[in-house]
Amino acid sequence: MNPLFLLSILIFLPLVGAALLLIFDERNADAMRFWSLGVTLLTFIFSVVLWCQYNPAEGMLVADVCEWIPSWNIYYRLGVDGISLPLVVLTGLVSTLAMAASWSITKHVRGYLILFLMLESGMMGVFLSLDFFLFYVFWEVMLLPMYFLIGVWGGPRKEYAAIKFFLYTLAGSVLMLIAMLMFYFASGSQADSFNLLALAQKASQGGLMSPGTQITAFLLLFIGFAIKLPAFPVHTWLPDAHVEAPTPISMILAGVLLKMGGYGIIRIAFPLCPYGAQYCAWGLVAIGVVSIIYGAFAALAQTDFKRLVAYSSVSHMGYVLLGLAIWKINETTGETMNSDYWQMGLNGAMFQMIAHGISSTGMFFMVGVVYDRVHHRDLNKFGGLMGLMPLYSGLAAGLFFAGLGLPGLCGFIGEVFVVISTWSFSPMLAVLSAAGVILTAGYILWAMQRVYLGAEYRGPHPEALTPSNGRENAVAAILLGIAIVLGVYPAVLFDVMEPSIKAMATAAAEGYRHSHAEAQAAAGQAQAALNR
Amino acid sequence: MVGETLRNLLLIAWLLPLCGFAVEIFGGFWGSRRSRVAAWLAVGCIATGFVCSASALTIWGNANGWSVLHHAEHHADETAADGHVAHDSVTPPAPETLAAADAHADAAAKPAAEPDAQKPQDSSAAATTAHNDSADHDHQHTAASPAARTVYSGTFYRLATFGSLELSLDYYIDSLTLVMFTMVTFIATCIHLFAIGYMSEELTEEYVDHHAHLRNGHHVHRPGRFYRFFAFLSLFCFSMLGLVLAGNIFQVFIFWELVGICSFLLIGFYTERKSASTAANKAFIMNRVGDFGFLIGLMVVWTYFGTFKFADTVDVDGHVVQAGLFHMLPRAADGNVIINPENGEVQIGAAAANPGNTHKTIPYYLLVVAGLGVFAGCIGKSAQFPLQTWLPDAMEGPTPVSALVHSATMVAAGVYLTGRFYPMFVQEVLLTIAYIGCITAFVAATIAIVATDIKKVLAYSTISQLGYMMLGLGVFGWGAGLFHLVTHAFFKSLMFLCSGSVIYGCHHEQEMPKMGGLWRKMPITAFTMLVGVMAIAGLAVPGLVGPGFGQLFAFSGFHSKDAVVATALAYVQANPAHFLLFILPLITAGITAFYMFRLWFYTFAGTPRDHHVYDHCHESPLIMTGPLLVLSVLAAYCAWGGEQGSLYLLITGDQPAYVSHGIPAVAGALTMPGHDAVHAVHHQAGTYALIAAFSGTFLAWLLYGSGKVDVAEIKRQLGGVHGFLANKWHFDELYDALFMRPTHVVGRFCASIDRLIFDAILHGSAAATVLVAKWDRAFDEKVVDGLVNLLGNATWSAGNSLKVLQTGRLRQYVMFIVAGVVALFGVLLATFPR
Amino acid sequence: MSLDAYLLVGAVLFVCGVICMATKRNGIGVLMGVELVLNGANINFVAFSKYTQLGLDGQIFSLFVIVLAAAEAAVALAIALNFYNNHLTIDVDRASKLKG
Amino acid sequence: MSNALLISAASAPGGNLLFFVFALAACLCAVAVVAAQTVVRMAFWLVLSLGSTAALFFLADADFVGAAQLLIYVGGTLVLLVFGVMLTASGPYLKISTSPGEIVLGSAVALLFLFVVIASISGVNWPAPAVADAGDLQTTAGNTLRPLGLSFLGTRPDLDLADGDQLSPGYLLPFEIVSVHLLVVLIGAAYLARAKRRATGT
Repeated sequence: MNPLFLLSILIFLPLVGAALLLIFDERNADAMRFWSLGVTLLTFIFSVVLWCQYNPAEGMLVADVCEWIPSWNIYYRLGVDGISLPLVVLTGLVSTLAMAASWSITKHVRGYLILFLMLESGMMGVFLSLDFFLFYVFWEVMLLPMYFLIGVWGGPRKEYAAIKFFLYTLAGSVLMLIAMLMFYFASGSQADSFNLLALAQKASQGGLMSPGTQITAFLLLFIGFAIKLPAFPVHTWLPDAHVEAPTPISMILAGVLLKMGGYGIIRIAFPLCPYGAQYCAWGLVAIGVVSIIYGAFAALAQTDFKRLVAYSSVSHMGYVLLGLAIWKINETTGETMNSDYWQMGLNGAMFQMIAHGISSTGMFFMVGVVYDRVHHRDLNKFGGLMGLMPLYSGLAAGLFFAGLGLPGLCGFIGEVFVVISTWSFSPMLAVLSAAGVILTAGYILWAMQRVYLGAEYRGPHPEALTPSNGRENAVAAILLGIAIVLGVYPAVLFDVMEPSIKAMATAAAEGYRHSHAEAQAAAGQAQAALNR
Repeated sequence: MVGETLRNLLLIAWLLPLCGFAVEIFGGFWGSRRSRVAAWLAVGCIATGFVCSASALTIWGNANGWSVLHHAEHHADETAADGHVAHDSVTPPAPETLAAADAHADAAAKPAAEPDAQKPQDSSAAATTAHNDSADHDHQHTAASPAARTVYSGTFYRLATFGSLELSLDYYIDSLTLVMFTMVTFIATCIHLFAIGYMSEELTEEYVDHHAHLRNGHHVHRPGRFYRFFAFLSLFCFSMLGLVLAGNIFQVFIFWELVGICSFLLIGFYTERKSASTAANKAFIMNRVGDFGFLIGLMVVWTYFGTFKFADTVDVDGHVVQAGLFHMLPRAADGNVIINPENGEVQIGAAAANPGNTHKTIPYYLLVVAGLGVFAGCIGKSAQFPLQTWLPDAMEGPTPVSALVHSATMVAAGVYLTGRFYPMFVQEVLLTIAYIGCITAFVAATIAIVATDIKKVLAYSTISQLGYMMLGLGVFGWGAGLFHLVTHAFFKSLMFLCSGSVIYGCHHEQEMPKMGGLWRKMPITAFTMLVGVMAIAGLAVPGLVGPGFGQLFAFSGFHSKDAVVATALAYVQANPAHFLLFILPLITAGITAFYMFRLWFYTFAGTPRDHHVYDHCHESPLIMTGPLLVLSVLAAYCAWGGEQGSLYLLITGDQPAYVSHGIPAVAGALTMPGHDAVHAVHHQAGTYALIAAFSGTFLAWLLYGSGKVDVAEIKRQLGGVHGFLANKWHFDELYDALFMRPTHVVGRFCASIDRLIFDAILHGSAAATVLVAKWDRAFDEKVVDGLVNLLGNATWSAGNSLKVLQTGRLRQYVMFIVAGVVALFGVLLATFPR
Repeated sequence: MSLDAYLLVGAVLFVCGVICMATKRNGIGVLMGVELVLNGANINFVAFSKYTQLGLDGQIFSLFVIVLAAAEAAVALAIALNFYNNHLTIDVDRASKLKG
Repeated sequence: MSNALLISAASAPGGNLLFFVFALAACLCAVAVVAAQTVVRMAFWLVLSLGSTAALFFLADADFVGAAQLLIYVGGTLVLLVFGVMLTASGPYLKISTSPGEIVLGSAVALLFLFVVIASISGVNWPAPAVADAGDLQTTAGNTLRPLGLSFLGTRPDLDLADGDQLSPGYLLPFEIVSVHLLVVLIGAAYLARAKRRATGT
C-alpha cells in the first residue's frame, strides 16, 4: 500500500468507524465493542504496515499535502519520521488494548465507543501532522473526547477531574496558540508559515526569530507541552484525571496522551526555537529532575493504588524531560558539546516515552482489573492476590517491574540511558536523577507487597477476586511481551529513531550556533555602546 | 576458533537456565503440583551448563597449553629463589612476558612472541596499551600478543548506537570468567539437587505454611509452589552467569539488577509471610542504594571514557577501533596511574581510538568517584558495611536459596565485580575497599557471636567473609580476594546446605538453643558441617601443611584466608599507618573460628536441649546428603596446593598486569605489596592466623563444647555488649530513623504539597474565576439586559398605546386615509409653497 | 368649456363618495360611495382626454375603470352577502375583527 | 334625449349651458346620495348622479365611454346594488343611522379634502393640447368608437406613426387581461355567493 495514503487512513479510519457505529442496534453492545475493537485493530495493523515500510535512512516521509485554508497558508500536511513513527504504532497498540479493556464499560456504550474512536483519531493526527495549525487542531480534537470520557464514565469525582484536566490542557494550548501566532508572523506570512519542516529549516539557519523572541516562544511552547507531559509543578491534574478516569481511558491517558508533551517538545519546541531551548536547557533538566524525585516521593505517600501509579507517571516522564534537555554548549563559540551524549539523552527520552507507554499502560490496566472486581483501590485493603489470582499477579509483577526499571524490560533502557548521559551535562543533576532509582524501587515494591503479597486479602468483596479471564490475560501478556522485547533488544526502536533524532539535533545545534552568534553580536554592540 | 567455541559453550551454559525458566514458570499449567519434572528440568539445565563450563575451561586451558599453571610454578620458584630481585628492579618484567618465556621454554608458545614482548618495556606509555590481557578475537591475538592467548572477547549484539557511542551485549572470557562459570554452575547443580529434597514439602496441593497466619489465627493453606521455586532458581542462574560473562560494565549492571530481582523473588518466595516480603523489599531496595552509586560510577565512566567495554574493539583487520576500559588508564611501568601534575588530570589512554569521546583527560578525583561509585554497587550486592543489614533478613528465603544466592554466588558478585573492574580502581578507592571490607568483617563477626538462629549465624559469617574478600582486594591481593571468593563459595554453600538439612530434619526449627546433640541423629550432616566449619575457621595442622599430602591437613579456607591475611600483613608493613587492616582481620579470624565452632557445638554436640525437636529429628534423604558429601570434599580440598595450587593459579591467570609485582609509593601515596612481598610474610601471617583460629576454636570448645562454663552467666555479665551485638549494632534502628522515616515524611510532604499548595492555588484561582463570573453575571443582568429590556418595554408600550388606533372599523380607516391625504397635501403645500 | 370645470365636478363627486364611505354604516352604502369615487375619477380621465395631450388613452382608461368597477361591485356584493349571512346585518361597524 | 342631440349640444356654443346643467345635476345628486337616509334612496340618487355623469361624458366628446357608463353602471352595476340591498336589508327602507358627530366630522374632513383638491386644480397650469392634435381630435369629435376599437386591437390611428414604428402601442393585451379578470371576478363572485348560501344552509 502507498505509505503516503496510509497516513490519512490512520487518522480517518477510526472516525469512519465511529460514524458507522451509528448503524448498530443500541442494545447490541457486544457487537459494537467488537466492531470498535476491529477498527482499532485495523488501525494498529496499518500502523505496523507503516512501520514495516518506513526506511529510517529516508528521514522524514512527507505525504498528503493539500490546501486547507489557503488564505492563511494552512495546509493539510502529514508526514512521519523516526520520531513520530514509534509513537504512532504505540497509539495504535494502546488504543487496541484499551479497547479490549473496555468491556467493563456498560453505560452508554455507543457514546463511549464513538468518543473513544474520535480520541484515537485525534491522537493519530497529532503525531502525524506536519502543519502547525493542523497539529493544533488535532491537539484540541483529542481534548474534547477525553473530557467527556472522564466526565461521563469516570469515578465519583469525575466532573472535578474532567474540568481540571480540561482547564489545564486548555491553558497549555492557549499558550501554544500564542506561540503559533508568533511563528506565523515571524515567518512573514509566507506560504510556509505553518509548515513545521520549513520553519525548522529556517530556524536551523537562524533566520526565523531573534534570540530573545525565541526564548519567549520556547517558554510558551514548553509550558504548553510541560502541562501535558506533565512536569512539576503543573502535574496536579494527572493524579485526579487518572484516578477518576475509567481504566481504558487511564491506559490511553498514560500510554499516549502524556507522550504528546514530549513529542511536542522534540518536534516543535526544539527545532523551532533552538536558541530558546538551549537557553532554558538547565531549567528544563532541573524540572525533569525535580519531577523524578518529587513524583517518586509523592507516589510513596499514596494509599490509592491508581494515584500511586499516576505519580509514578510523573516521575517517569521526568526522565523524558531530563533526556531531551541535556544540551550542553560551549559558551563562547556556541558549538554543541558532547553531541553524542545529547543524542543519547534524546534517544533515551524517546525510548522512555515508548517504554512508559507500555509499562504504565500495563500498570493502569492491572489496577483496573482488580478495581473491576472489588471496586476499591485502597492499598491498605489489599493483600494476598498472588494466591487468589496467580497468573494475573505474575503478569502484574512483570509490568510493575517494567515500571521499576528492571533490566530486560523496557523501562530500564530509557531510564538508564537518560541518566548516564546526563553527567556530561551536569554531574549534580545526574546524581539527583540517579537517586530516583532508589525511590522508584521503594514505592513500587512496597505497593506490590501490599497488594499482591501477604497472607490474605483484607478488603471488601473477597469473593469477587476470581482469576483473570482470557481477555485480561491477553492484554497484559501482550504488553509484557513488548516490554520484554524492547528491554532485551532496544535496537529495534533505536534504529528507527536514531537517524531522525540525529537530524533534529544537528539542525537544532546549527540553529543555536547562528542565533548564538547573533546574540553575541548584539551583546557586543550593547557593551560598546555602554563603554562609549 | 577457540574464542568462538568458548563463547558458544558459555552461551549455552548461560541461556539454558533461561529456557528452563521460561518453561518452568508455567509449571502450574502443564504439570501437576506433585510433579518433580520442573526440578529435574532445572537440574538438567544447570548441569548441562556445568558440563559446558567445564569443557570451556578445558578447551581454554588446552588452547594456551595450560600456560598459567606452568608459569606460576616457574614464577613461584623464581621468586622463592630471589624474592627481592623483581621487587627492586626498576622495570620488572610483566608476568605475561614471563609466562610467554616459560611457555616458550616448554615449546608450547608462539615462537615470535618474545621479541614482541620486549617492546612494551621501552616506553611506559605504550606498556599499558600493549598488555595483551585485553585482546579480542583470536586471529588478532596471534599477531599482536606475546603470550598465550587467554582472554577472548566480542559482542553478542548491539543495544544502541549514538554517533560514536555504542552499547552492546558483549562477552569477556578470561580465566576468572571460566572459573566463576564452573564454580557457579557446579554449586548451583549441587544446590538444585539438594533443593529437590528440601522443597519436596511443596509437592502438594495443600501446603500449610506454619509461619504465616491469617487473621483468624489459622495457618495459611495454599497450593504447593515447587515448580515456581525452580523457575526462580533457573532465572537466577541465568542472571548470575550473565553477570559473569558480561563484557562491559553496563552489561554487568544489567545482570546485577537481574540477580537482585531474582534474589527479591526468592527471598520473598513465601509471599504469605509478611517478614519474607519485607525482607525481599529490604534486600532489593538496599541493593538499589548501592546501585545508585553504581550508576554514578557508570555515568563517570561513560562520560569520560565513552565506552563500557572491558576489552578493545577490533575490526577484521585487527586494528583497534575502540580501546577498552582496561587500557584507557595509563599506568607507569611501576603500576602507578600517571597523573598530570599541573592540573591533576589523567590522560585517557588510547583516546584517539575513540573518536566520539570528547574528553581526552579525566580529573583524577573523578577516577576516585567512578571507582567508589562502582564499589558502592559492590557494597550493596555483597552486603558490606554500611549496607549489610539486608543479608541476615534475606534468610527468610528457603535455605537452598540462602546457600546459592545469599552466600555462594550473588553476594559474591560484588567481590567479583571489584576484581573484574580492578584496573579502573586507583589506590584511594582500594584503600576504601580495604577499610570497608575490614570493618564489615569485624562487625559481622561480632554479631555472629550472639546470633542464635542457625541461618543468621551463617549469614553474618557470610558478610564477614565477604568483608575478608574485599579486604584482600583492597590491600592489593587481587588473587587472594578472589581465591577466598571461590573457596568460600564452596564451604559456605556446604554449610548452608547442612543447616538446611538440619532445618529440614528438625521440621523448620532454626533456633540453635533448641537443638544440641544432633550428630547422633544426623551424622552425615554433622560431619560435612564440621568440614565446612574447619574450612571457614581456617584450621590446619601446624607443621604438616606442606606440598604433597601435607595438603590433606589444610582445608581450603586456611589457604585462602591465609592469602588474605598475608597480603594484609605485607600491606601494613609497607604502610604502617593502616595497621588496623591487619589487626582487625586477625581478630576476626579468631572470632570466626569461635562462632563457627560455637554453632557446631551448639547444634550437633552436647546433649539435646529440646527433646521434642530432638525426637522428631531425622537425617535427610540421599538427594540432600549427596550434594553435602560432594561439596564437603571440594570445600576441603578445592584449594589444594594453596597459592601454588591450580585453583589459585587459574584464578590469577589473567590478573591485571601490575598486580603481581606491586606498586611502589610515589609522592606520599601508598605502597602496594607485590607477590614477593606477600610471599615474604606468608609464613608469619599464616602463623598468626592459625593461632587466632585455634584460640577461637578453643574458646568455643570451652564455652559450648566442654560444658564446663556457664554461658548464660557470661551472657548476663556482658549484658550490655550482648544486647548491643544481638541488636546488630542497632543498624536497623539507625537506618529506620535516618532514612526510612524521613523518606516517608518527605513523601507525605510532597503529596501534601500537591494537595495543599498546587491544588489550593488551582482551587483559589477557580474560586476567583467564579467570583469574577458572578460579578460579570450581575453586570450582565442588571446593566446590559436592563438596557435591552428597557428598549423592548418601550416598544411594547408604544405599540400598546397605538393599538387603539387600529379600531377595525372600516369607516374610520377611510377617514384616516382622507385625513392622511389632506395632511399630506398640507405638508406639501407648506413645504413647497408655490 | 374649461378643463377646470370638469375637474371640479369630478372633485365634488369624489368627495361625495368619500363622505359616503366614511359615514354610511350600511355596507351597500359604502359600496355606493366607492362607485361615486370611481365616477369622479372617470370624469377626470375623460376631461383630460379632451383637454390635454392624453388623447384617447384617457377614454380607454375610463373604460377600464368602468369595467373593473362592475367587477368590483359584483365581488363586493358577494362579500356583503356573505357578511350578512354571518352577522345577520349589513352594518360595517360590526365588522371589527381587525381591531388591534 | 338622444345621443346625437347631446353631442351636438356639447359641441355647440350652447354646450356650456348643457354642461352646467348636467354638472350641477351630477353634483347635487351625489350630495343627495350622501344625505339620503335609506339605501334605496341612495341608490336612486346614485342613478341620477351616474346618468348625469354619462351626459357629461357625451359633452366631452367621449361617446363610447358615456354609452358604456350608461350601460354598465346605470344598467348593470346599479341593478346589482339594488339586488344587494334587497338581499341584505330586512326591509327596503332599513335605516342604520350614523351618529351626528361622525357625520359632522366626516363632512368636515371631506370638505377640507374638497378644498384641497380644488386648490390643487386651480393651482395647476394644465398643458394645453397641441393645436394639430386638438384638430385631429376635433375631426373625430364624438365619434370615438372606431379609434377605441382599433386601439383595443393594437393600433393607434390617432397617433402619428410616421417614424416607421409599425407596432403601435395599442391596448390589446390590457384588454385581454381585463377580460380574463372580469371572468375570474365573476366566477369568484358566484362562488362567494354560493358558499355563503351553503354556510347558512348548514
